[in-house]
Amino acid sequence: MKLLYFAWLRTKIGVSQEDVAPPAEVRDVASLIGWLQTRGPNFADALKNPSVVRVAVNQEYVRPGHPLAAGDEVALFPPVTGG
Amino acid sequence: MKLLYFAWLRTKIGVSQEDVAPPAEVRDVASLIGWLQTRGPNFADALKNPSVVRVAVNQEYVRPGHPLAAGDEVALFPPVTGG
Amino acid sequence: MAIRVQADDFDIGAELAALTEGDASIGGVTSFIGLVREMGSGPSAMTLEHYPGMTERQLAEIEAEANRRWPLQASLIIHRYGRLEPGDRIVLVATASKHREAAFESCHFLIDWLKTRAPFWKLEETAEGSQWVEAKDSDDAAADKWQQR
Amino acid sequence: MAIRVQADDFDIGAELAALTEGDASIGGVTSFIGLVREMGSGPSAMTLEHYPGMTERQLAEIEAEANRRWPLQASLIIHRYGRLEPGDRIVLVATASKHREAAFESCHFLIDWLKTRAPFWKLEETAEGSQWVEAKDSDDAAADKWQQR
Repeated sequence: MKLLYFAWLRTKIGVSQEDVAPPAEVRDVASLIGWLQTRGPNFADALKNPSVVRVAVNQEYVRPGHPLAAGDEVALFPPVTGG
Repeated sequence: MKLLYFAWLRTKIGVSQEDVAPPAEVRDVASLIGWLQTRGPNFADALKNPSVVRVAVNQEYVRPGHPLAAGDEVALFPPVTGG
Repeated sequence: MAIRVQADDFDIGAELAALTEGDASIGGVTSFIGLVREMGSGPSAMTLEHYPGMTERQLAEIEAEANRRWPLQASLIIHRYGRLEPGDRIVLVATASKHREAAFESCHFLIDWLKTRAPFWKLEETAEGSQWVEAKDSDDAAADKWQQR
Repeated sequence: MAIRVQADDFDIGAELAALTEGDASIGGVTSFIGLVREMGSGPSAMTLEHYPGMTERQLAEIEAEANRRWPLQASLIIHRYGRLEPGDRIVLVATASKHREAAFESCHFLIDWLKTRAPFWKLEETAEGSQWVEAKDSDDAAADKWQQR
């Protein structure tokens, strides 16, 4: 699974992308975020308030209950501020 | 008093502008139109339906009751279709 | 604030760049370009007649009203007259503001009011000869919605 | 329909002329240009980060939605990324239609939806260092009004 981080999520976590193999109990977006929070203080800090984290799976916006598959591209980022 | 005609009012009347000295009873826009209607079949035809005639006095839109003075510039034209 | 009534075409890029030049408080520019549409059967050119003097005065009044209603950093109206062909530009209306809502609403207001107040008349060249375009009720309705605010 | 995501600036006049080129059924073009605003105390540049791939996909979806909702002859979204300074153009949105109402509404819709859906993030250079711009509730409210239609 490919993870991408943008904007302040990227700067807080300290990497822009990585390949991960989450444990089997990570079946949806919400449980992915729960697992990521345990991966270190940088992750815990960046993801401490999941309600301000937007998630896209394969470049489409999804909700926390969205199921995940091994080959997915999952992006985490704050609310957008372009335009 | 200077009179100006535009668009189909101009083509029906056959002149684009003229200087006139209406009789003393012509005191407002409505009575001016009434007097103009008597000036010939071209005027009678062009002004037969005053409700579709727009009037500007000194380049500002006015209503039929608007009073007139000798030096006024009075324009008669159909509803505008620019833009 | 600027008004221009002219026979010549205008350069959209240059006009919009000049509108915001030197004012970095502007966050958004909305513009509307009106074009001569090809009507029904084949190309039909038109001639735009106007009332010199009153045109400029009415456009300036409409622009002043927009500036009273919205906080604008800049505004521009250019309207052409004379003979125009399908695809030719007729009018450019542009407004610049700190925020996009003001730019959108004021630009929309300007073109709606211009359509019912600026003394221009279109004479279309049709297969049956020249014909004066009739005013549209939809234009009155569009202008009226700004009265109710 | 066209989408472009690029670091380079764009030529408004050329883009808008190309949009209507060869289609004389177009009566009106509405466009919106977003600019980098100078904030509070003095000039502040910014860097726009985006999500390559998803950006193009989201912009294309937004544009397709506008084309479903309004009868458009043409539409265009150009959005820049990278470092930009006050007064620089960020975004151009333009829609062309037979009638001006459709052009105005669809252009307004595009920029409102883009503001809450296109994956761009602004990093501002301030006197206290770089700072990520926070999303505005007013942008959500502006986008929401198109949901209620």
